[in-house]
Amino acid sequence: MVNVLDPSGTLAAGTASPLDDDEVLAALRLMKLSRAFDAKGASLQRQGRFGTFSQVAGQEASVVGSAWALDPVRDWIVPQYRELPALLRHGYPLSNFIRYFQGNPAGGAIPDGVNLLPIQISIAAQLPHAVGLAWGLQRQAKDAVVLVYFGDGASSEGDFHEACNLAGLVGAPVVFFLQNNGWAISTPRRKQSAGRTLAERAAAYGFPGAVVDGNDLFAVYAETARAVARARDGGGPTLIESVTRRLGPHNTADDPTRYVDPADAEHWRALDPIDRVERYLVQRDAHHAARIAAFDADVAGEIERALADADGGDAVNRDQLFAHVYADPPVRVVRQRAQRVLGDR
Amino acid sequence: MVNVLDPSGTLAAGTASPLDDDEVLAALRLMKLSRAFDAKGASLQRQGRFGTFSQVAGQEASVVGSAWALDPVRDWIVPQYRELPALLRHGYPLSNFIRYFQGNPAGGAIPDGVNLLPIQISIAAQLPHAVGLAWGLQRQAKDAVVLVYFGDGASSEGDFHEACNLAGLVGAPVVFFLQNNGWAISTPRRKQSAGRTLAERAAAYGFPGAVVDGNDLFAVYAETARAVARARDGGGPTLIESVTRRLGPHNTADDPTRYVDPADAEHWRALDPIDRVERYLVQRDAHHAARIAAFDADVAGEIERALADADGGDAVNRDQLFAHVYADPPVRVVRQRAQRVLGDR
Amino acid sequence: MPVMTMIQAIRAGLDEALETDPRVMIVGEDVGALGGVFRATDGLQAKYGEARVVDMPLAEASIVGAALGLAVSGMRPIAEIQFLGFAHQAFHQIGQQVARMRFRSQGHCAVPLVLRAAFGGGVRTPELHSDAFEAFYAHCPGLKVVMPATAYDAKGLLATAIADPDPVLFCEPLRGYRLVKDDVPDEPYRVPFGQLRIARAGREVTLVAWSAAVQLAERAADALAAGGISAEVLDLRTLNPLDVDGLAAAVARTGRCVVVQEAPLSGGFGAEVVATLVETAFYHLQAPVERVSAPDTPYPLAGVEDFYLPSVDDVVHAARRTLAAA
Amino acid sequence: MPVMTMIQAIRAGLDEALETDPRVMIVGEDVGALGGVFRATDGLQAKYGEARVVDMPLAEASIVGAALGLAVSGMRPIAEIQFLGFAHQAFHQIGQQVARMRFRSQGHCAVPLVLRAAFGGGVRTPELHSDAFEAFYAHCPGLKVVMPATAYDAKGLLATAIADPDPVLFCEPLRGYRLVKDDVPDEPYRVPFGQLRIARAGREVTLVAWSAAVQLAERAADALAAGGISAEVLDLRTLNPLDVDGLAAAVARTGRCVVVQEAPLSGGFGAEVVATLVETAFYHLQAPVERVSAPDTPYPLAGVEDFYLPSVDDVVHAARRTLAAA
Ligand SMILES: Cc1ncc(C[n+]2csc(CCOP(=O)(O)OP(=O)(O)O)c2C)c(N)n1
Ligand SMILES: Cc1ncc(C[n+]2csc(CCOP(=O)(O)OP(=O)(O)O)c2C)c(N)n1
Ligand SMILES: [Mg+2]
Ligand SMILES: [Mg+2]
Repeated sequence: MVNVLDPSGTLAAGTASPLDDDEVLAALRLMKLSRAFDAKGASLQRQGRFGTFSQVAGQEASVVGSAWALDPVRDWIVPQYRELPALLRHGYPLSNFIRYFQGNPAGGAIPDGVNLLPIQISIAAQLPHAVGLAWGLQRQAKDAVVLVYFGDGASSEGDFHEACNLAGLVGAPVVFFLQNNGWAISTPRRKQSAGRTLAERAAAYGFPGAVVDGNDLFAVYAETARAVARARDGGGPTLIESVTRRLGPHNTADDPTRYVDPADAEHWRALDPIDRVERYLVQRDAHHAARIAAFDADVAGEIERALADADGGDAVNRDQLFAHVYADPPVRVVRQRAQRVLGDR
Repeated sequence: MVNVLDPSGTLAAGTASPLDDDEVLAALRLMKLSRAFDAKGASLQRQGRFGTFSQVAGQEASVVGSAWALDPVRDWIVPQYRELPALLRHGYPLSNFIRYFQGNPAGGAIPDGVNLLPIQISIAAQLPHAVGLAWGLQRQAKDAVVLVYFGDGASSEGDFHEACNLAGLVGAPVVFFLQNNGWAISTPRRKQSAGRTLAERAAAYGFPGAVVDGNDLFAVYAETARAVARARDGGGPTLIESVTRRLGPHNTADDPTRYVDPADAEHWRALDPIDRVERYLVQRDAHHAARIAAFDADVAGEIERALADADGGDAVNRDQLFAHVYADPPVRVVRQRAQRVLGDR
Repeated sequence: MPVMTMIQAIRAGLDEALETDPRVMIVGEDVGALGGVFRATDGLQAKYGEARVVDMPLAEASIVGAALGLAVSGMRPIAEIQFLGFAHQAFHQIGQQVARMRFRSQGHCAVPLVLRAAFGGGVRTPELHSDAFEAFYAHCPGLKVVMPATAYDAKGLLATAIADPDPVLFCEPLRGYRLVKDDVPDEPYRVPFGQLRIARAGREVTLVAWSAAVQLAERAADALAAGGISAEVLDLRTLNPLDVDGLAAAVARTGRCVVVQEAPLSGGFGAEVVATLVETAFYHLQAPVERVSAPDTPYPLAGVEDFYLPSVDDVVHAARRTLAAA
Repeated sequence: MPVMTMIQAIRAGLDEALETDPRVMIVGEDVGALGGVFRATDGLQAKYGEARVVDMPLAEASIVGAALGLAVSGMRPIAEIQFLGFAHQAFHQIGQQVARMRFRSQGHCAVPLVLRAAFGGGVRTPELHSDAFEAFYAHCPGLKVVMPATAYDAKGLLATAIADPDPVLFCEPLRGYRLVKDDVPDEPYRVPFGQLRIARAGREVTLVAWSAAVQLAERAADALAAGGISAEVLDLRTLNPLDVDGLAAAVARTGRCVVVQEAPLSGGFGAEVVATLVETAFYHLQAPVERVSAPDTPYPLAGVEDFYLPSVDDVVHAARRTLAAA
């Protein structure tokens, strides 16, 4: 398992940080924003002001480290649903994310120039999309790499196999980024596959696989950057298994006390990916402590502004059922809209 | 690649035949029956007396060697569609096979006590069935092994992945027997996957994989017998990739001249799996030559009898649309039958 | 007789099946320690063990395909598909394999398999969780499709499904899981397939529904009653077998009919109901049979689902239109 | 104007698209050197290269899913599914992903994708190759469903499908591939979606059909004409969009209607046609609209498919019944 930064925040012997301090600070801020949003969203959800959503907590190094290896201007992200900070870094507005989870279709809108596919709910269905997208961009000489997120659960779906197999054949510039967070809802990794690792499947598709410590920002970043560079150079796909753990429930409707062993949870809490980066930075330079301390208020402010933006947007309306279904809607749909939106009975 | 008998009919250094001469003769007879039926079926098909079917030619060692490793009384076969001699050895009547390909639903009937699932047309869909069947038999302490046939094309389907992954998890007594015959219709093996072999996928599912020379009856038999024994002893699944080549068209509707390189076809014709066994037997004992010579007339007779049986069976009729759809048909279906079969308009 | 919610009735039915028949197994995603995302299997793994209540990997085609194999081997699998929308991943296994195995083997391989799936709207789920996709399955010969609307029927139809020698898709309305409550006997009983239920008797107009739309139709009948109109509510209970005669007889009595479906209009099962009535009760129809449904657009995000789903008002308006006609 | 078979017209349409638009790509099983199992892509790989006409691995979900990605990237993929029955393996990609991507991304990700699939009976294929599964797709909001019956329409509708900014399922009748022949212009043209074709004008009864059933209806109209009955034949051409007004107007003229579908009765698209007519032409109907279809049983082996498929006789009888009515 690739490891750079150990839990005490010390670089492993013979390794160097792949990022300079300013970048590490920026990544840390994003990780903290994500953690703060998890808490805010859960509290809004309990108040009935937010829908069911999946928190990132515990996986911030995995998500941020991988997204950091991409160039948002050229590269694409194809998400599952647990990668908020990656979407933000890539340019998706937090207020849209909020609107989406408030149940407002407008939240699904991806601004022009933001290279994202929508959040995916149907597990693993995004994997072939990512392969086709990468293949098509390559065909058009677009110099773009596609990174697709998915989980240990998703790796059991047929779509995983078909997507990997096709990617190997066409040499698509795609990085399969598997977040093995230990669980698919209540199903533990050991009930998901009898294979020793999930990354070892890659070899049989004709491309490399790697296992990284998913709670190690540097290891995730470095390994993903290597895969992105290979893809950009025409070297084809890579499968990265990022071994991490979600610290919270599957989503806000879940009750993990039914299936999580408290000792295991305790073990992983001690490996918190955010603490590790903070320790590293403070060990490098005691002055960083103050900047880090300022992040809390800073991200809280950003979240409040995004919430205000979201709340200030247009209210939901009946027309949203009909917008963006077809470029050129069938007459029957036009009439259904007329009845429902314009009130013609 | 596991190899026992070389193309000249000589045992490789340090190997022994896993079958005694009487068994080898019986296996050879079945291989010859299959080859003769291929020719007969194609000729009937040209006369319009037989439907589209897929010949075995070139793959007889692969099919017969694997089936020979099973005990028809206890074990099950879950076929694809190109395994006639395996079905016959397992107890499926040739006359049923003929009726099926004449388009008579009655041909699909599997006699009681014959441990077979029907021929599968939807590529790879039989793989999860085999896993469930093996798992269920094991749960009922039935001491049965399930062998499932499929092709290199089938190995690309999502069902392959899901079935292997599940089999590894539950430790099902199943042998995945992959006939890599070089083609999926016109799609060559190299366009099916960028993996070096297909068998190497097994390791990542937590069970062994092996590549055998599929034109070598002894290698196929020995490797399958090993996998069957392991499954029977609770050792779980095995994936066997049998590397062989179909010598004819994909099926009687196909035109392989559009995509087969004649030099490649020539190469594989020289590796004919039947010739190899004949050479071996005659080298062992010149007296075998006479018994082998008698097979031709013998199998021709068997085919004629089966054709006569098939033709002597009941003609197709409208009631066959309705029989065996439901144990207890819905009233609408009962009335549709009444209209169509009994003529109530 | 105890009052149970629908989910309690289903759990009781599963428990009874595991208790009385050692061949019964439950397979599905998160059915074990979690007890299923809706708790339909709560406590069953603890009671019957990991070998009989099995957490499966996240792969619907193999859940259904392996269940077929289990059924052929002699077991009586009950497979849970977490949401009907994710049965799409197994569509080839359901429509072509499970539904046709008896036919393809000419009776040799029966598939006594129950596929349970939660479905339908109104509970603010994430995308793709709420569609009412029953029409796809009602067009698959060989597959029975069961749509209980009450807790009593849920337990009784589930028992019939488990006893059926053929495959059954058993669709459970998300909206009814906790909201619908009624009397459910503790002892075993079966509700037969193919017999509709008159959920409420009435004289002037017939409202036809199934699953969660039955309660919608009942609320519409209340509203109509308040306006002096007597509406009858039919609960189809099973789409295949369809109670063709019961349907024709009931609509013949009123001559006016509204079919209520949660799915988008075009190609929904409501069309089948209308076409069937045209074949069986045409000369009794005094007005066009109306369909009330969702529009022909995808199920939207939760914030607008109330606009999307058919409403009491929609049903009332449609019923009034049929009464005003000719 | 040259006479072409339907398969020739389709090939010409594909050739034209590859020729005129560099974004067009063909992906599918055996579309390369073999030219597809029906030769729809014969010679196209040789002409346009392996990068534009791509033999895909045997995996339908990834053919469709990757085609979605190609479309989003800016390409114009045309994906061939060898037989519509094998689109089941990709059902989750078609109904939930391809059909809804525009909606889910609020217009950001359009999916200009054509899925071509051969389907339907009467040519003695192996099991599972012949079912007429169009009804499933006509119930998927966001997906257009096109069912040409003539060579002219095949080329013209294909051009419209390729130009459409949204995904289109283009179903090609196996029976028509070589049997149906008509005049097809060499130059580009488009046949619009949502406009039915009056395949044969008539006054007394309307026969509604699509795809290969159109020719069946035409033969039935011949037989009826021989008996002195004037039957009109409508070819729906596209199921989504459905020409609701054209249908209503045509049936209003005769007051009697028979809908012919190749699929099993229950839940087939014929039910939608009947229900639509009830909504739009009820007061013109002088007799129950009849449906002629296959029975509610699986497509059988080739030896009995002629018993299974609707016949000219079935259509004639149904038409006579509607004329005898009331
Ligand atoms: C095809 C499909 N099947 C089932 C579900 C229900 N479901 C939602 S999330 C989930 C678990 C996903 O696990 P994993 O891929 O490991 O991602 P994680 O939630 O752990 O990030 C399941 C089963 C679904 N959304 N889609
Ligand atoms: C799901 C599905 N997709 C496509 C087809 C059409 N088809 C029939 S056979 C075949 C090739 C199968 O290749 P392989 O698995 O290697 O078996 P082989 O014919 O070589 O023995 C294809 C694509 C099918 N029958 N089922
Ligand atoms: Mg996970
Ligand atoms: Mg092959």
